[in-house]
Amino acid sequence: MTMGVHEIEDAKLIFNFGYNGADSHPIVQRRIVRAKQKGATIICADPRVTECARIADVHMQLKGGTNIALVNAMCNVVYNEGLVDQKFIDEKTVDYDAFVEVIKKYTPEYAETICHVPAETIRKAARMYAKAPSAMILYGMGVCQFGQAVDVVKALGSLALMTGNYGKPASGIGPVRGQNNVQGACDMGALPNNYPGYQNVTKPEIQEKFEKAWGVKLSNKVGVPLTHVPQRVLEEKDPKKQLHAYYIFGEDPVQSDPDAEEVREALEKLDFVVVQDIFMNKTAEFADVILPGTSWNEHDGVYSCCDRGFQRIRKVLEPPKGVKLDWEIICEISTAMGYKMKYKNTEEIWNELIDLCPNFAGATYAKLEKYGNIQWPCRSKDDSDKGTVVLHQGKFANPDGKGKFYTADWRPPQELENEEYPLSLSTVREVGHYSVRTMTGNCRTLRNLEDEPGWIQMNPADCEKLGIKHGDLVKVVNKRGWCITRCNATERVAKGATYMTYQWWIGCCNELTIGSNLDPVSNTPEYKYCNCRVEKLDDQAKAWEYVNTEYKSIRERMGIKMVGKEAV
Amino acid sequence: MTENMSCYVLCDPNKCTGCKACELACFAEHNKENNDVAYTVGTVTIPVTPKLYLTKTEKYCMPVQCKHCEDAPCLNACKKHAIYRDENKQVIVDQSKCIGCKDCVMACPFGAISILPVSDNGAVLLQKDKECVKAASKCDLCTGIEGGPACVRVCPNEALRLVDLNEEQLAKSIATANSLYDSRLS
Amino acid sequence: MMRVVEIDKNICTGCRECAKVCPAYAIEGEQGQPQTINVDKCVMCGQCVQKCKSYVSIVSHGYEAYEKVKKERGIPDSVTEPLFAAHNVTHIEEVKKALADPTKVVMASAAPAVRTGLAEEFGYKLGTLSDGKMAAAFRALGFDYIYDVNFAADLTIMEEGSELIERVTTGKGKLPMFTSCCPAWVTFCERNYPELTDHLSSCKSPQQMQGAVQKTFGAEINGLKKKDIFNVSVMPCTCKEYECSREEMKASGERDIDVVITTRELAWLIKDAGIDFKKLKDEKYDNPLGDFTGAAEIFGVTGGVMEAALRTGYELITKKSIPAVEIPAVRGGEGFRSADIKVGDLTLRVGVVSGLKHVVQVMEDLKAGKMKDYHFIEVMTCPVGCVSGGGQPKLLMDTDKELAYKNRTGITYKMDESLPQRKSHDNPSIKKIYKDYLKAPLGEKSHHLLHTHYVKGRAKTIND
Amino acid sequence: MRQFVKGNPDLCIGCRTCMIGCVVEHEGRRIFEIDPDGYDFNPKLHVVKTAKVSVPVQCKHCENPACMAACPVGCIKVINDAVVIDQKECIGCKSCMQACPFGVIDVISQVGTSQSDGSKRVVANKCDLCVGTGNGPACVRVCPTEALKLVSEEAMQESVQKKRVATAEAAKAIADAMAD
Repeated sequence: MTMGVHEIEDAKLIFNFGYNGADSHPIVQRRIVRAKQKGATIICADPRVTECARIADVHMQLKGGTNIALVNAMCNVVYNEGLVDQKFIDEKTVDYDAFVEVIKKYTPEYAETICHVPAETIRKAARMYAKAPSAMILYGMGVCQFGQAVDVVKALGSLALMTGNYGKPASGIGPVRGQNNVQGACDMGALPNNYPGYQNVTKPEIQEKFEKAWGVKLSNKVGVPLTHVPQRVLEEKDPKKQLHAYYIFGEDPVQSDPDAEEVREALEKLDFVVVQDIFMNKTAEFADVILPGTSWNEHDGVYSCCDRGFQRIRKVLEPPKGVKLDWEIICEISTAMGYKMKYKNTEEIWNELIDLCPNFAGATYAKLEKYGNIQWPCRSKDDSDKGTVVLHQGKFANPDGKGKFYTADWRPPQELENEEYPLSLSTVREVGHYSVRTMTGNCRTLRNLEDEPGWIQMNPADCEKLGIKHGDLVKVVNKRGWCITRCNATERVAKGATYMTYQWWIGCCNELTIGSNLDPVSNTPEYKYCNCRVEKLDDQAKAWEYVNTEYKSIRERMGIKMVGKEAV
Repeated sequence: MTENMSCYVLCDPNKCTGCKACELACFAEHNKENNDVAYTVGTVTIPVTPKLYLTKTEKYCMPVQCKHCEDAPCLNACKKHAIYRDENKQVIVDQSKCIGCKDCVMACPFGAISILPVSDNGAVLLQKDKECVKAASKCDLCTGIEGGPACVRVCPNEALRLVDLNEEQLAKSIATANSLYDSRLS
Repeated sequence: MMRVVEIDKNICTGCRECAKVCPAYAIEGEQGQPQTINVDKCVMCGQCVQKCKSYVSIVSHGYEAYEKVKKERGIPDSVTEPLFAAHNVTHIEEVKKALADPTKVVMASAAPAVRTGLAEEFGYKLGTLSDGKMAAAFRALGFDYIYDVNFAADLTIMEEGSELIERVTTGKGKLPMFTSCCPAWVTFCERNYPELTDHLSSCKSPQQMQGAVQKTFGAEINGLKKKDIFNVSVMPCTCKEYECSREEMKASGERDIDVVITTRELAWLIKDAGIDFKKLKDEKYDNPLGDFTGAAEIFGVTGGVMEAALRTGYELITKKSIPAVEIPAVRGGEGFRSADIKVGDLTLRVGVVSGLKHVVQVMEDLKAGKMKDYHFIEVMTCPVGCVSGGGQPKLLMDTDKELAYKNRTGITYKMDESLPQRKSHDNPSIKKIYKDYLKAPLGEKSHHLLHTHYVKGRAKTIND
Repeated sequence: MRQFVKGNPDLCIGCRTCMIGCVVEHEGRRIFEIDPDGYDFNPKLHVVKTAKVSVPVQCKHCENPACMAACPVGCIKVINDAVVIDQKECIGCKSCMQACPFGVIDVISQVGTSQSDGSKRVVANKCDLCVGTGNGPACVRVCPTEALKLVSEEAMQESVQKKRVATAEAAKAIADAMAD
């Protein structure tokens, strides 16, 4: 994020694109609501009537998988109506002309044929955005989880560039990232191509720095992205390149990765699987070794917020007997494998990290303690460096200091609706359950709110056509797989589109999603678009029996104690 | 031409002194039949429950009462259908159906409704638990009462006026037409 | 200081409608702010009490406020009617206490106008006569003697008529002579025209005459000690409570009238005792101090005292029967009217003032020497006399006022017509009291019991 | 006038924290400690989502409650000025549910109870304004967006009074315009 999350409240205009804060991050949505209460204009682009769409001044209910056409059209309006910040473009950006060449084609009328958003609505939104004294773009997985994702991010960035919406308060562009501390994982270097602090593994001077610090030889090769794992297990013929062991830490790829069948196959085939987690989950069922970890309130550490803000977390509960802290486990494994890794506490680890990462260098424990939250870059240990709320002030963080325009032509999603599978399926979030259900499915009150087998959101007209009612169990199927879930008939979704959340064991939509259409840059799969068919289940009682039996059997397999009504 | 519109009583705060004669008269007129309220104060056996509410600001005052909105938010908000529009387009509360849910009070942008005790036969009606029955109380333009709105009749300063916009609009438009005619030569 | 009429600051909306009806310009305050009564100006007529519509409201004051105000004002729990910012101080509890006290002999006497309004408080039509029901109500309430101020009204005519004749025929005393039965007027005159108080008749008001007679003659004929007698007077008037408390009003040695309540408070008393007024059968007043003539009854309306005085005066002067008992020339409504009445060889020029505001011009003219032809002037503070008094039933809607005044006045004259005697000197009990006790009008006993003097410039406070 | 909790759809984000807050308040902390299925999860308010609104709906605490009038056993009572169902006395007849025009009464089965035939007791359930807890309505306290407000009689009157003053001001403007 180029801004701070707290700045959302002060925004004059929020352009919320493919981001459903109310379900993903209620605490961020609260800021959006407050901004609205304080008079902010809200533009929302989302195929569903989300909570944000509901309070938006303009809601562009676009068809799924057409993001870039819509963004290009907005840029087109801004360009054609002379709403650009020419001074900003001239002084602070590059590649404007090439960008304009692409967007010229995307008149609102043309975009309407792709996005199904009325041309006038696009114009209205574009004018509002461009004319606002300052405007902030927030986007979420509705942008990122497509085969064409990074292009859209760049296009949104270009929209902000052409209107000069960078480097000032409550402006810029903000990916409101999916999971808590996903930013921290990236900051820490849990990426195939980076050391901590976004320092590339292929750069010799970086390699040298880390070799010196750690006293070992390091590889200059980029690692395997998570989403390439099944392919590298199942399809790689070269045994040297083939993956044989898999250490999975706080993830449940069987549940969360697309095309679950393929993931399961890969896990079966792997020689050795280690899972480190706090509760049993579907991936752990394939593990050769399970290492019980500690949960968020059983250890100390630092989390990074999506706005680059470091925050300390502190232990409030003693972990159960025999459970080791995550960093202790890593140290012990490392030591056993021949590299003596030893730390006294998390502060020691943190100090090593910030000393190796110039952008984090100033964020000491002492300062985190003092200020509560420090947004990187924070380069000086001096008390006066409290971090950076707004990025790209004065000049851009690129080597030439310029903002780079870029957009691309629209590419449709890989798998479209057809006669056999006439509906589109997109994965979404629901409030209360987080990502996979490893944590929230074990929280009793949240399980009381929502439990297996989940829901498929459908337009009432589609339900009527299929003869299904709200609450009925239905079978959702496509060529990759199927699952059983409940029908949620709601006006909030458009005809022809369906939506499911991906944490449910029974109503598991990742049985259907596509694993093969990854964004070429981010390697993120196209979770937001595949086709499907919804089938009516005539024998509801039998379907319920299936759901209950299946649920019981999974829980039994995972060793979850059966009590109360389920024990009967 | 606009729809046939409902009438309402409007006060001129420049004339109103805030004496509450309107409130008292409103109460008296509406409680003659069911609560034996006669001419004098001594015949009143129940709390005074008016259907218009004297409101004072720092500089002036006036009774606030129902505008008999054409798209009445109170009527739209009432889940019990206790608020209806009569044949004269007046918005009326059927107190016998009201359950006192207060939705109409919240919906009314004018503050023209209060929830007040309901009386019959000279006594406040009680519920099972001895709490008094309460219902939305708002201007009904003295529908069915001889002489029209009591508030208008009793105001000592002639501050209240029954507004019939149908007639006033017509009169205004004719006056406008006449002035256009008069000014055509100049 | 005695409180008679008050405005409750917490309830007053500051509409100043009361100020419009106050004849004494005694109500002070900014528009929109709570008003106060300037006690140095107030004549306690209670017209503000009649006018005030600013009631204790569950909407603006809350549910508890009503009971609280009721308690503060000493109003019985049984009262359910609305309470207003302007109100008169009630003495109903003292009456209840006296009635409950076995050592007290409680005598009731009500003014003529009371019976024209009382029934309205029980749902009757405006101006329904309830003379007999009222007597029955007093009895049901436990009063020991049911007398009537109407008796004293006849007595007033005897004394005041004689005084007039004396002033006119002997030149003793100032002319024109003004009536003195309206205490608000008397107070107003004392305050604002101290140099003219000699024009006031020296007669006490009927209420005070009644009180003095009840505690003297009344004690004598009934074999009672005057200290045991408790006189309750029921009046259409709020100022009467003040009148009875004046220092001069202790002719009997005790306070002649112990407590005054208004017509409205009598209605409270009846309701409080659980008496079903509608079911009461007409009853008679006790003799002899409850006997009266039509002349007494018309005291309740403007011009009534004048008419009654003329009926008796005519016959006392001419020793002949008056040709027409009814004298329409002196009847009428609010304002000042005058008439020349032939009384034998004499032509009496009389004036009638109704509504205290109208007296100012008369008094100014008097000061300027322009009223020399006038012999006798009646002054009533309230709009159409006592039937419109401050203690009468209060109308919920002032649009009914005209009808109420008309009907109460109408029923007064109707009652006069219906009575066997219509001239005060024909009242047998009046004849008896003069024969047995007072001897003669303007005699020594009369002078002591029935006449008073005035305090020039009774100005600064109500209860000095 | 009775107080009640009012949801504001402009602020509500549909997160249902209020529902959990409600259950925790009524069941106590034990729900985190006992057998997950040994307690009732019966929120006394429900978040409703339609195309236009997201907002929790709950009892209005009517002045003349239709539910109370409809209850044949008198188990709906006014306690501390809140309309409360005494679930111990409720016979589960559903009359109140039918009578309520707002759909804010549920009929729920109670864990740990049984009838003579062994089946669980089924009783009416609705918002009781958390009477007796001394903390005020839990839903109001836990809402992250402050979308729920306890509307007190005073607040209600204040709001009505504000509207009345505004109405008076408008009338003044009309009168002034007509006087010109």
